[in-house]
Amino acid sequence: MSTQEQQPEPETEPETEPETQESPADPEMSGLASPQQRRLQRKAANLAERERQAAEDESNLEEDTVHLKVFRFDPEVEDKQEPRFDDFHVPFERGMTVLDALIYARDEYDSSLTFRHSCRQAICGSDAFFVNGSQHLGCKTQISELEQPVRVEPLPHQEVVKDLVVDMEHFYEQMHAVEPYMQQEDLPEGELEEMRQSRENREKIKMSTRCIWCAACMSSCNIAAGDNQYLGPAAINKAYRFAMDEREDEEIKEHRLRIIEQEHGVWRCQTQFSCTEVCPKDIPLTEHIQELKREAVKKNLKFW
Amino acid sequence: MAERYSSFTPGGTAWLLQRVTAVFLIFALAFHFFLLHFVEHAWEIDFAGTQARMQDVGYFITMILFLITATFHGVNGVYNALLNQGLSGTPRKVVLALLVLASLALIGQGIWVAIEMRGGLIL
Amino acid sequence: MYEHDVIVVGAGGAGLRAAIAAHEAGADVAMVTKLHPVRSHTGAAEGGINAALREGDDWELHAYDTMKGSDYLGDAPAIETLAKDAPEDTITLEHWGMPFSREDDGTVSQRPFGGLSFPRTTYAGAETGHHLLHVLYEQVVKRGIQVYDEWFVMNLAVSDEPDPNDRTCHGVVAYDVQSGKIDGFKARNGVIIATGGPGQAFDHTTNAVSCTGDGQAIAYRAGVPLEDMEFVQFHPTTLPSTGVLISEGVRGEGGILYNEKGERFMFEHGYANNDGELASRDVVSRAELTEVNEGRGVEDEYVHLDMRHLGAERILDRLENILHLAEDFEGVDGLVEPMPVKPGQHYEMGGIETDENGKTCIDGLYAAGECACVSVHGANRLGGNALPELVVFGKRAGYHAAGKDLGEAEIETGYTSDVEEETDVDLPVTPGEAGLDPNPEAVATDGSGQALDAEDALERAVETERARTERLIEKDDGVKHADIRAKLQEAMTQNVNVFREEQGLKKALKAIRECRELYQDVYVQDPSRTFNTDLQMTYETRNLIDVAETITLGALVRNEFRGAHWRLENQERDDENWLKHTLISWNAGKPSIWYRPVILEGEDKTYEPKVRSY
Amino acid sequence: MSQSYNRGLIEDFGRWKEFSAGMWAWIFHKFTGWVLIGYLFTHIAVLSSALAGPEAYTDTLQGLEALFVVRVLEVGLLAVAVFHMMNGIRLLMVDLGIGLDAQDKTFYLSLIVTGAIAVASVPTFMTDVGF
Ligand SMILES: Cc1cc2nc3c(=O)[nH]c(=O)nc-3n(C[C@H](O)[C@H](O)[C@H](O)COP(=O)(O)OP(=O)(O)OC[C@H]3O[C@@H](n4cnc5c(N)ncnc54)[C@H](O)[C@@H]3O)c2cc1C
Ligand code: HEM
Ligand code: SF4
Ligand code: F3S
Ligand code: FES
Repeated sequence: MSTQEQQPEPETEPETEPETQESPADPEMSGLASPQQRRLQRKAANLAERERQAAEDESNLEEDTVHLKVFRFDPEVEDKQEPRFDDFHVPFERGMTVLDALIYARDEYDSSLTFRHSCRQAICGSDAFFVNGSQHLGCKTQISELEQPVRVEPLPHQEVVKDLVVDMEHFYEQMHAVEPYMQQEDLPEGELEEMRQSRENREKIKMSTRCIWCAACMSSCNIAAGDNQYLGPAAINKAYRFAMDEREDEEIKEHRLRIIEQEHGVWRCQTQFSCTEVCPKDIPLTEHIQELKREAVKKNLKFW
Repeated sequence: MAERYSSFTPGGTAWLLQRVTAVFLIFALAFHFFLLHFVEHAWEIDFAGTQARMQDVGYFITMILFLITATFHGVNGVYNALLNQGLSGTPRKVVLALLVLASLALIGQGIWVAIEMRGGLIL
Repeated sequence: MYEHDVIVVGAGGAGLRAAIAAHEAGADVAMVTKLHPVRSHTGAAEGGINAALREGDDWELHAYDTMKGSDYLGDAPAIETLAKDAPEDTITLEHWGMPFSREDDGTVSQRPFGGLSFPRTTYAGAETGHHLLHVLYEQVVKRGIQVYDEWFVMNLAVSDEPDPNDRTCHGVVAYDVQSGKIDGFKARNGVIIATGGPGQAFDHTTNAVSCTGDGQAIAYRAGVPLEDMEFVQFHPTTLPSTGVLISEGVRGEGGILYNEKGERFMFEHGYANNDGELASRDVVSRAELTEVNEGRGVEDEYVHLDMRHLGAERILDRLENILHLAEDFEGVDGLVEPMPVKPGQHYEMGGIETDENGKTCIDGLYAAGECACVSVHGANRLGGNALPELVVFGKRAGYHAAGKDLGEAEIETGYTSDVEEETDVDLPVTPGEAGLDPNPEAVATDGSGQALDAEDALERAVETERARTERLIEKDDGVKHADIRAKLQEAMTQNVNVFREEQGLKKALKAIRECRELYQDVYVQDPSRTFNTDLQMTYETRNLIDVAETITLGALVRNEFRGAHWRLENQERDDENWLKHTLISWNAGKPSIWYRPVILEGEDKTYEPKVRSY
Repeated sequence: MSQSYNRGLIEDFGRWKEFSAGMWAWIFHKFTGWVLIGYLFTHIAVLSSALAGPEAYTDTLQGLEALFVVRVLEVGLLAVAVFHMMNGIRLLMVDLGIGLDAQDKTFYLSLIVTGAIAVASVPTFMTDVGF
């Protein structure tokens, strides 16, 4: 816990061209199988790194502060109308996340720094940001895993309302477009009878039900950026969650497939895997999209 | 919301054909390259050699099919890429028409050339 | 101005369920919520939802367990309603598609939980709340219920009769966070408050940053009493830097608690010689804090929870989620090092006083969920009993507000002259006053003492809020809300924590008073109208001050040890004097404390207070 | 919202260093696909010299083959075709849901195979070319 003097005061700096910024280590390039495995490995590396750092220099003040570069924009405040990056130097504490650092910067230096956040435990999905060039949940990203300065920007491909806050309306519309609710009308007799579902089937849909609507996937998808009407990985995953649930009848599934195989549906996906890479809940999005493509083809072949 | 998306468009057909043609192209392209660059050598190709190969019905048909599938695959790929970039409305119809015309022209020209190489339409 | 039959404030489990019910009963419903519904803190619940579904179990057992767990401070009619309605409401969730964990025959799974005599905690993995929240939101989407999301409710529009029992609620005033617009929402039938808990009154909590007790504060200032606020549950295993919850499952699987010296203190220092780490939540929390207070804590702050001896395989199999939490939020790898843990605020048992139909003493004003106190949890909530509370009482409130007949309520609400009134404890400062602003009340008045009609009441409430906001934004210099909040949280965490003693509680009251005074000079630094979270948090801080005060007042007057409430001065449960609820009324800024006896007579049996031992 | 700020595509290609394997694969596949269809049109055009008679055809082809650039371009074409084919196979596997977890590895594999075949083909392609 560091208690030394901080050097506060955000200095303002014109927005730098993205081309000129330093590239952080690219964890995606490590070539490990699943995000889970990758995380475990990163974790091991980081532990070693932390220990080395701690041993190396306990007293160095520089080491103990985090340098944040935060995107600022406010349509109403004169000197923020032109987007810019502000620098904050926040004292580092063990276990500090990007969100912790932002909260510190806001509460201590600049109350007008604006971002969404709530649960601080990766479940509310409000704080997906663009951190050092890729989508992360602020509360789930350890500062110690990032290269400094830590650049925090709002999610790409969404309109910026203010600072790190983006307009989520379009994302919600896409989520709603896949009729995201159980449509089974034919319920078992008896007041306290549940619908039956096999363990295997629950297992099959389990990952897809973990989505927290953070929109990181949508923001990372290049296709969604080009085609605004593309349903996007999260909505398709939502459709998958129901289409694969055996509690709904076959006709309902067909209806669901018709929704996702429309023009701006699954066929748009070019299997870029960016969505799968960034999903904080490790949902195998590309796999789900691909499975739906095959289901749709199968359904169409039946008609031929 | 939902109703905006409810019109049924069998986008799956084009997608599936793109894959099917790809599978065929794997073999056709490999065969083509292998034959004309490694077995025969490109710099030794002359009309006589081409004609000899084209006389073979199987080869002739394979090449025509190769041409058609490659054209479909390539043009459909280009069209899709443009759609993904948000091409829509009238421009989209225009582009589609142009691409179809270009493909037909390419296939027509290709078949004509092939027949010519073969030395006429004698089977 | 917007107008609907029923306005639901808050879109967590309770709010969503209420909206669906009101819609089913034919009302035109709208939800006004400061977060998009799926961001609500219900999503964080892990363990499960209690319901007597199976052969061998029945609602009476559930009611009995709950009553015992409440340390006999729950009201029997409320507890029995919960136990009776929970099975059907849980199955309804299943029918709506909730992905519950399953048995081999395809029926929903249930697991044992602390304090339950039958494994009746129905669960969906370790993320039951997440699924519950999303399933309810899906139903709201299906029904096309209007949701005003990112609208912060600032106040209620309540008429101005001198006796709160005569008042009527006409709607709410809310602030559109995106655009900065302040507007009124008129409710023809009723307003349902479902704003969740006030965990942010403490600086170390499992609750979200948005859990600021807004609903409790605005209802309180409108004249509704807050009930049993002193009962705050602290969870023994939360991560020190963030307060993220490490599930009881770790100890269930065999995780061990160590102090700095490496002693297994639960046994070695004799806190729980039988159950050790698996003693109940309050016992373990107290043990941990004692260790830290006596200088045996790690870094003087926390203790270690070690699960390494379980072996990587077993941990990965059953506690994988915990590894992610410890890694992501504390930067600790549970496979190679022990995890730091300390007690953290977890749940507020008390809240807005309501009856079994969710109704408060003000006409047209309802409350449900964690912000309400029916009371089912009494002095201590059993794990897995909050989620059924959300759906059971959320639904009832929704129905009732929409005009459906649910029968006469057995629980009384509101101050009546025949209840016991007493405040013989001497308070170090006068609570309440040192007004936070010139117009401290939520009730709308034109000064004549006459009731206003709905439109006028709303209009006036909107004007008041606009003026207040204007003042806050225009003010150029002063105190930042963050500093006040930090001071408040520190005082609460220091003094109104797991251990409570008279001196500390009085210190806290003084600190709260200082916060009130500081708040008179509060200002909003951010001049923008667009997404001004500075302004929103300034409002929230004010709500926290009022709610924190009620918690502290309740804790100060209740000189006994019951459930989650421990007092140095009297470490016994005192059924003779204290089988009663603490109620605090705002009284236009002059809080008064009064009591109402607990109802122990159930439908066909009376619950006899017994010693609570497990 | 009218007053919100659209950052356009600033993050697209400016961020190329942060692109992940799947993204690169997509870009390369696109690029190679376009080159191939472009080549197909050219190719048919060149072959059309057959319509002008056998000599024209032989002369055109051999004339082109005599050029050093054409040989270099041919190696490039081979590389492009091989990559498109290898990655195409990878994509077909992805479509079938096979080996999704290894999608980045298979992309690197496609690159390596492409490189190897292109290099190995140089001697054959460069035989007998005048400078
Ligand atoms: C980590 C954790 C684990 C838990 N595990 C369990 C468990 O296993 N089983 C169990 O039964 N219980 C559990 N609980 C308790 C239970 O989850 C909560 O008590 C319950 O979810 C509260 O739900 P709610 O609907 O009352 O409030 P919330 O879900 O908190 O929702 C509050 C809503 O009100 C809105 N709101 C708040 N203020 C305003 C305002 N001023 N204006 C407009 N809108 C506003 C918010 O936007 C939000 O939508 C757990 C709690 C926590 C923190
Ligand atoms: C060797 C065998 C080939 C295979 C296995 C193959 C495979 C594929 C696949 C699977 C796609 C679809 C990518 C997607 O939609 O996600 C594709 C796209 C494409 N292919 Fe091929 N292909 C082959 C040969 C060719 C040939 C010979 C041409 C040129 C005529 C060609 C041109 C294209 C084009 C233009 C695209 C679209 C690229 C884009 O997305 O912009 N392909 N190929
Ligand atoms: S799928 Fe993953 S990345 Fe996308 S919104 Fe859901 S949780 Fe976020
Ligand atoms: S990033 Fe986009 S292209 Fe498909 S695999 Fe994911 S949706
Ligand atoms: S704060 Fe809730 S997901 Fe990060």
